[in-house]
Parts: sequence; structure tokens; C-alpha cells
Amino acid sequence: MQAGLVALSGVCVALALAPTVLAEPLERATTVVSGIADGAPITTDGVYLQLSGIQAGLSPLLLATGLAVMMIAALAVVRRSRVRRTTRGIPAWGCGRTVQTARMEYTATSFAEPLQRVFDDVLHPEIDVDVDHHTESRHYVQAIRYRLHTRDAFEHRLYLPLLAVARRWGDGARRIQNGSIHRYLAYSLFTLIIVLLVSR
Amino acid sequence: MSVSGIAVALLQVALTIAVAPVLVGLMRKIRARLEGRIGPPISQPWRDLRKLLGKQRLVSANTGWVFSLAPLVLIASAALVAAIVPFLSTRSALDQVGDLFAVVYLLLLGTVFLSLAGLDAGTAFGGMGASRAMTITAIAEPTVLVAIFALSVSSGSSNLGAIVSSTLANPSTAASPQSLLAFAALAVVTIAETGRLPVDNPSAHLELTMIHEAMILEYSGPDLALLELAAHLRLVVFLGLLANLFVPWGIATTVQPLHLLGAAAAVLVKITVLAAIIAVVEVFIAKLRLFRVPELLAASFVLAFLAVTVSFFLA
Amino acid sequence: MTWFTSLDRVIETTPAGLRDRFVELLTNGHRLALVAAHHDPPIDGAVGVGTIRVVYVMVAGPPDTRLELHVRLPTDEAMLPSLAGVSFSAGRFEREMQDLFGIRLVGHHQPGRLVLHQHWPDGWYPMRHDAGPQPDFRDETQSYPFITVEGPGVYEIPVGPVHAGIIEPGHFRFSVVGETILNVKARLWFVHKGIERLFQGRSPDGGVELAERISGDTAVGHSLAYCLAIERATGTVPPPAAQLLRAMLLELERLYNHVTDLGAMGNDVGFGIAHAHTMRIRERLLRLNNEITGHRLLRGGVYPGGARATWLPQASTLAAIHDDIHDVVEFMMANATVVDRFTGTAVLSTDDAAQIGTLGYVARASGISTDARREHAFADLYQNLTVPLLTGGDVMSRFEIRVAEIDASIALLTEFLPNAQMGEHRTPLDPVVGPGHGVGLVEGWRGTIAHRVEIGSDGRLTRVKIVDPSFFNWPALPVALAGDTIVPDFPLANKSFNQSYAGNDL
Amino acid sequence: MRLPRKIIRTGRVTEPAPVDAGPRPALPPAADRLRGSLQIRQVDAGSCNGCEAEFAAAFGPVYDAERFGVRLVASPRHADALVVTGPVTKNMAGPLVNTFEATPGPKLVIALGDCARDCGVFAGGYGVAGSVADIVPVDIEIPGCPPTPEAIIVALRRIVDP
Repeated sequence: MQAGLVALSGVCVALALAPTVLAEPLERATTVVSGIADGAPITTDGVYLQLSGIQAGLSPLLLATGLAVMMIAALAVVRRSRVRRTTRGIPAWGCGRTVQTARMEYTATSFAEPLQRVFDDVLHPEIDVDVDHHTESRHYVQAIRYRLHTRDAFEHRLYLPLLAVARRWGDGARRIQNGSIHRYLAYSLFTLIIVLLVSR
Repeated sequence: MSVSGIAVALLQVALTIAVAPVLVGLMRKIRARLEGRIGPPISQPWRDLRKLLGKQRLVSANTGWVFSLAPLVLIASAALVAAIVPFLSTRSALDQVGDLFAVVYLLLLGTVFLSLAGLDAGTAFGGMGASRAMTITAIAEPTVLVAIFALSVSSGSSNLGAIVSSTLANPSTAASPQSLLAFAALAVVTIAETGRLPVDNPSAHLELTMIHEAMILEYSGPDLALLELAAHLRLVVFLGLLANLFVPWGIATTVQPLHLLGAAAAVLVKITVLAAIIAVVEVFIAKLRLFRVPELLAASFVLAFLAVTVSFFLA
Repeated sequence: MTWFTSLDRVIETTPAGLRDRFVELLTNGHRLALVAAHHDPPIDGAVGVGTIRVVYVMVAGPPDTRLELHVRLPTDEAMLPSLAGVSFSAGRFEREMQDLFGIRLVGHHQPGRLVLHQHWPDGWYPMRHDAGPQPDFRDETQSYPFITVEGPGVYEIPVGPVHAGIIEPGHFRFSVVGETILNVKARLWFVHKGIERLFQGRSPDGGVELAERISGDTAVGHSLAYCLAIERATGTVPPPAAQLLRAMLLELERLYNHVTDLGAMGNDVGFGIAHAHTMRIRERLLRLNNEITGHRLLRGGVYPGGARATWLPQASTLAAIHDDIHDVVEFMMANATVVDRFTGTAVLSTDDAAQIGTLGYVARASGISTDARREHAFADLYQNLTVPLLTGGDVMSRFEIRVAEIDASIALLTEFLPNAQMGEHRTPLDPVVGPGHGVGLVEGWRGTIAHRVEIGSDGRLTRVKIVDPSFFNWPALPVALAGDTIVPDFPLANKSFNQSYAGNDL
Repeated sequence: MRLPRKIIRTGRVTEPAPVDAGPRPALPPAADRLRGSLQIRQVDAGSCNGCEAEFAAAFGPVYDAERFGVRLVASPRHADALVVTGPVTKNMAGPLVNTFEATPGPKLVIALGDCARDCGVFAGGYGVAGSVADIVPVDIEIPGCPPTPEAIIVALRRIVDP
């Protein structure tokens, strides 16, 4: 699985650095599809990219080079000043405690939670927090369970209704074509009459 | 790409690095004065950086290469943007290297790496900061794109040099509705992305409320110096971008040293005024509840969207 | 025993009869103020390990009513039927006694350790008189058994004991999904020094310096509660001038602490200018304190049998401070963001506040009217006292109740000023004959402080039990957060409670 | 507009720096590198919170420790000095050591208040592990119960502005 990810990200990086490679094939494709062929939308000399419609240019290769140069410069400054100071490995800062468990690591669900909250009108997450406590006092908690279920908005609002419509169509179609030769002959007859009436 | 153009670009980087910490010092000074305090000297951030460079570098266990790389990426991206953005002259060598979109995404690259670094140490605070930063960025991004689009439409280009030249040629566009709306939208995004009030509080130190600082809690010594400097740089770059995109007057259209000197003075004045306004306003406002921040950003998106609409009608 | 202590009626009961007597008193409108265990050595050189004596102090008022339930348990078989089911705070006192005296609890729902952390040795009870040398501590990696919240993506944020601000040490464990708090547990007692034991063997006068340092910001509250307890135990009646000075010092303490909190709450929502102004006003008050008692935190003003002041403020000074504070409150409340952040945050319902047994401004902001100045007035001074009451239970209510209490304090101080006299006012303690005990109840700035002292036949302290209102109020914080508070609102919520760690941990 | 009026009427609150009259003790070598910039992490290791009150006052507007380049920071990773208060309790000894370890060198440990120096009135408590110097190496001591903000400012200035 990782090999696939690495390959894909490699392609992304390569394209980001040299998008000019794809510029020409894309151009031909758009010409074919749109039928518009009034000059190339992108011109390139290998390093710079220029849009022809408006004045806009870019050079990903030079940007990447610039970034690398700046990083090396920053590293040089840091390295020079670190001559007398060694790097020391140390446990992550835990507010004075030493024990860090896996439960204290940030989770993907949590990472997405703020965005989910922001768009809760769209996503409609269903959240349940069950708290078990002693019968005598609710302040003695025994267990807490959290459940989160987010229904896919696209699935529920678009795909499922579309599927339902398609199914209704299908059901209707099934009633129309039930395998009877007589009925098909009747359809043909009616169609013929309609065609004749229209073409008259 | 001319030699003089490269010289201008390098000059911009050097100037930004020299000015950024002082500007932050000035903002702290203004806040202190309004609070009735004397406050640290304006050069204090420089002193802090110098000391940090001489300190031990601690590397937290369980961190990987992202932890070491992030400060470099953050400072390099900010410095590169400082080279591209027309602070001094419209004839910067790098103008054709990156347009406004490229600049915004370079800054975003820094944000992303900082968030990754926050996650890398595997601590709760780092992850929390990263999640908050990404939430804010995710909502701020559309605003940036739409606002840039509005500017590009009215000037016929997404290249910074061209936008600035266009405004210089037609001064009335600076006061046009689309320009003002786009300015307002980008200003809100600037506040959010540089971690100022009311989005993040640069002067409070409470683990559970921090956004920017939560991600850099694990850093020390030279790494921290880079991160702090990068944060200062990003502030100056954002402010410089705002200043010269919307009020470009004073910028040189040549690369003559005398013109550049004048341009440097002009851009410094503009940035200082903007920074002072932010510092003063920050005293009067409080930090928004975390889930009110998206509302603020949504408002900025509406402004940006209006800017685009208006620019099409007035084009 | 003196006539004075006879006010505190003592009811001897058995472990079996305890629960019924306790419930009867609760339903009669009494409140549990304090539970103290004692390990009495064998009398007159008899052989054996002595007995464990547990004292429950039940109070009601006005009129000031105090009752003590005494239960005796054999030391080697110290089994105590738990009252946790009928009183939440009793359950916490019981766990404290379990840790420090080795009393086994029968029928407690959560009988885990409370005071002693997990790395303290088993079977060593530091408050027993024959505790002996401390055995070796265990590895500190032993962790408190926090409740694990089940569910996908739930993670824990451990905060403390070393915090990012100037905050006392405590550990908070948040079970969180993203920014939503599902559960919080506060693990305290990081600054447990063993103060109660340090009192033992001191003279009544010698205990004052410790009482003043139970919680540094409550020097008057605690030293006054201690002195009142000593005076009850010894039958000493301080001169009225001393009582008046004490009442003034108590209000001055409330004033500087409440003012600090107002700005600190502003600071926690990023409104630093409010903090700057309240810190300025606070400094003015601390300097006033220094003039009055010779100490910025009001130490040295209260001692057994009396009080002293070397200077008294002008009424005009108090009025100026009052106006200054109201300027700050006004500009804070004019800020829409501040109001938004305060309103509806960390709501503590009246029901929860009552069940947990909260005290002080936390209770009064949640609709529970409690004030020891009215219920257990130590002198005839509080006819004109106003006890503000709000029912919101949120951060805003806790902010507003402080503002109202500041006004009430300044009103009291202004009322007291004309009759106040500088200098020393003292009734010397009676040379103590025979043992005695007494309870002191004081409305400190955080709420009702309770001290119970026992003095031996040699005039030395044999036991001092201290209860800071924070001991009652700490469990209310997680309950208030459990609603729909988000993680970044925690510092604000915590500051609005502002409980003492030192006073709780002892 | 109430706040602008309040700001103007209040004016400058900060008082002139307190005079350093006492004899200057020798500073540890690490202090040389912290001239002009000192970032502090405060650790309450068992204090009664009296020292915290005065330490906070030193950073308030009246004393304004920040004007000398002293700042409070959130993480020991960012700190140059630990200001430790209180007798070190048995429960705080471990966290204190961990905090010390988490601070990058060159670093200073400042024992603030009498309890931090010799346990003060809490000496002999069964929960007390010892003074700060018993747990981590102490470089500078600030006496007082609690030390006044003036004393704190004077001690901090000796480091940043020797």
C-alpha cells in the first residue's frame, strides 16, 4: 500500500516541479475537446510558464530552487551557531510528568472534529455520550462511552435520492416490459401509428 | 533574470529579516504603553533571537525528520516570499517566478509544515494546535483565492508586479469597491494566518488555548529562533503584501539605488502604520471563542466574493 | 472544659448508628462543615495502639448552630461505614482519612486514594501518632487510575502539574474528541506538605505562622478561623475592637483577591488591558495592606485573643478604589467578545452545586445562598451585610457575583471605619487547664473556612483540622465543564472558580 | 468609548526601577549568556501561593519586569531560567527534575522565597522532600516570605543587566 502512495506522491512532486511536461499534451487535448484553436493557452520555455489569455507567469522549478537555497542558508546559520552546543535527545514535554501513553496521542477523529463542528449544519453528526453512574449519587461516575456517527451527506442527499429515482424508473420499466409478445406487438403498433401521425 | 533584479530580491529579503523582529518589538511596545507599562525595548526580539541561537538544541524522543525540517521550511518559504513580493521595485527578478497564487501557497506550505511538526512529537498540545491551525487555514483559503481572483480580474494579471503597476497607472482603482472589499477580506485572513487577536493571542501562555505556540512547544534553541523569526517574517510579508497591493505608491519602477532607498522608506512607513494599527486595535479587543472564528472567516469570504462580483460588473 | 465549648454540642454515636444520625441532621438543615479523624494514644500509659476517633462537624445558621458527631473505632480494626451515598463531600473526607489514618471504608463507591499519590507506600499512615519512619516510595510511573472514556478517536490531554502560566500545580486529565470535552478529572494534592501534622505540639500562638501560610492568598481567612477555634477551645473572648479589626482585614483580603480575579478572567479571554488595570489596583491594595498590618498579604494582623493594625485607610481612598474597579468592570462589560466568552460558559447548575456542597462565590453564583458572616458571625457586626445571589451558574455569574461582593466589602469597610481603632487589641489567652476543643468558621474570600483544634492538657495543640472551601468546590469544576465546554474555554472556566491548590492539598 | 478615556487618564503606571543597594553576589557562568534576554518558566513545587502572588506582581504594570527583557514562557523548552517556589514536596520532586531536564542549557535555577531556600515553616512536614537545592542545583536565591516585587526585580536585573 505504501509503495502506491509513494509512487503517486512522486508523480505529484515531479509534476509540481516540471508541469511544462504536460502542458503541450493538455493543450492538444483541450483544443480537440473545445474545438477552440486560437493560439496556445500556455507558452513555456522549459523554465517559465506563461498564460496567454492574461498576463500571468510562474516558474515552479525556480521556486523550488529558491526554497532549497533559502533552507540551506538557514541551516548554515543554525549550524554555525551550534558549534559549542550539542543536540540532546529528551522525552517529549509532558508538563512535568514522564509517562506518555498512546492514549495521549492526537487522533484523526480529533483532528477533523473542529471542521466537523464548523460544518455540522451540513454533516449532521450524531453524537452520543453515555455516562454510567452509581444509583445513589450521579457524581460517582463508573464509565463513559462516546459514539460518533456521521452520515455521508452526499450519499444521503444526492446518491440515495438519485438511486431511488432510478429504481422507480426501473420499476415502471419492468411493468411495461413483462415479456409478453402480444404486448410488445401492441407497443410497436402504437409507435407506428404515432410516427405516421407525426410525419404526416 | 537580470543581476540587478536578483540584487533587488536579495535586498528585500535582507531588509525584511532586519525589520521583522523590530516591528514585532514595536507592536509589543505599543501594547505595553497602552497598558500603562514601559515594556521591553523595541530591539528585544532581536536580543531573544541572538540568545536562542546560542542555546542547546533539544530534540524530543519519537520525533522524525519533519521536526527538524519544519523550521527550515517555514523560514525559507517566508524568506522566498519576501524576495518575490514587490516591496521595493516592480522590477524584482522573481516577479515572473511566482505570481500571487504561488506566494499564497508558499506561505501555506509553511503553515502545513508547522502543523506537521506539531503532530510529529505525538503530544496532545501539538496535535491540538495543528488541528486548530488547519481548521482556520481550511476556511481562510477560499477567501484568499477569491480575493486574489478579484484583484486579477480588475488588473488583468495575477502577477504581483503587474497588479502593482496597474494600480500605479490607474490610481482610482485603489479606491474602487472591489479593491476595498478585497483588502478587507485579505486583512481578516492576515490576522488569522499570523495568529493575532481576535483569532490567536500572541501574548498569552495557556496550553489549552494556544494555536501557534502549541505547535512550537517542543522546540528549543536555534530551532526556536528560526520559528520565531519565521513568524515575525510572515507578519511583515503579509503586511507588506497588503500595503503594496492596495497602496503601492512609493514603490520604485526602476532598480536605481536612490529610487530603491525611497521605496524602502515608503514600504517601511506603510508596514509600520499597519502594524501599529493592529497593535492598538488588539488592546481593545478580546479573543473570540474558538468556534466564532469560522464565522469571522466566513464574513471575510463574503467580502471577497462581493469583490469578485463587483469586479465583473465594473470590468 | 469552659462554658464556650459547650456551645458545640457533642453527640457520641456508634459506627452502626452513624448514618441515621447523620441523615437526620442533614434533613434538619445542617451542613457537613468538617470531618476530622484523630488517633488517640492509649490513656495513662496503658498498653495498646490507642483508638481512632472520627469527628463530624455539622453546622446550620442563623442562628449559629454547631453539632459534633463522634465515632470511636479500634485502631487495628478501623472500619467506618461510608456516608458517600448520602453526602458527596463526606465521601471525600472519608477517602482523606483512609489515606492518612488507615481507616477502612465500608460501602464507598470510589474508595481509591485521594490525598496520597500512587507512589506513596502502602500501609503507612502519616497522621497516626505511631506512624514511624517513612518507607521507600514506589516508582513515580505509577499513575492514578483515570476513567477511560470508551469510543473511537477519544484521546487524553494531560495538563500539569507544571503549567504554562503562574499557576499552582495540579494535574488535569481531559478525555476529549477534538475540542469537545467528554470528561475531566482533576488530580490534586501535588503540594501536600503535611501541614496538619506540623501544627501538632505547637503552642496556640505558635500555630499562627502556619495558619497564615495554609493558602498564601487567604492569610486572614485561615488565621482568623484558627484563632476563633483556639478561642473557643480556651474560652477566650477577644475585645470588640479586635473583632472589628478582624472583620476589616477579612474584607480587605476579599477585596484584593476578587479584584485580581476580575482582570485574570479578562486575561484568559485575551483582554490583557483589563488584567493590567486590575493588577494596578491590586498593587494599590497590597500597599494599603502593608501599611495596615506591615505585610502585603495581611499577615500578622490576627492572632489568638486579638488583632492589630498600625494604620487605617481613609473612606475617600476606599471610594476611589471602588470607582476605579467599576471603571474596569464597565469597560470589560462594554466589550461584546468578553461578554460572549463569559456568558453560558461552564454552567454549574443549582442542583449540582447543592449536591457537591459548594461554598462561597461558586455557590452564590449558582443560586445557593451561603455566607458564614451571616450564618456563623464571629461578632455582632454584620447587620447590614448584603449577600448577593445569582442563579446563572456560568462564568458571567461568577464574574458578576465578585463585582457585587466587592461592593458589599467596600460598604462594610466604610461602615466599620468610624469605629475602628488602630493599635493592638488583645485578651491574653487563659492559661489552659485541661484539654479543650473548638471550631472556627470564617467566610474567607473563597467561601467558608473551617478549622477544628484540639488542645492537650499541657496547652499544646494535639490536632488541627483545616478545611479550605476549595476542598468542597474542586469537584464542581469538572461537573461544570461536562456540559458542552470546549477545550480552549477551560482556562477561563478554571479561573472563574479560582480554587486554592495549597489550601486543598495542605 | 470608556476604555480610551481610562487609558489616557491612567497614563503610565510603571514606577522607576528599584535601586539595587545590596552587595552583588557572584553570578554563575551561565548568566553571561543570558544578558539582555531572560525567559522564565515558573515552577510551584509546594508553595503556599504567597510567592506566586508577588512573582505575578513583579510582572504587573507597576513593576513591569518585562521592560528589562525578562519574559514568562509557556514551555521549559523555551526557558532560560526556572523560578522555583516553595519547599519541594514529595509529589513535586519528580516533576521539578523533569522540568529541569526539559530546559535547554545554558540555564539557571532561581529559588524564590524562604521555603525554596530552606523549607521555611514547612521544614519537617512528612510531605516535604527538601529545599529546592536538595532536588536540583540552585544558582540564585531570593530571600523573603514572600520576597517583595522589588526584591524579585532587583534579583532578575542582576542577571539581564549586570
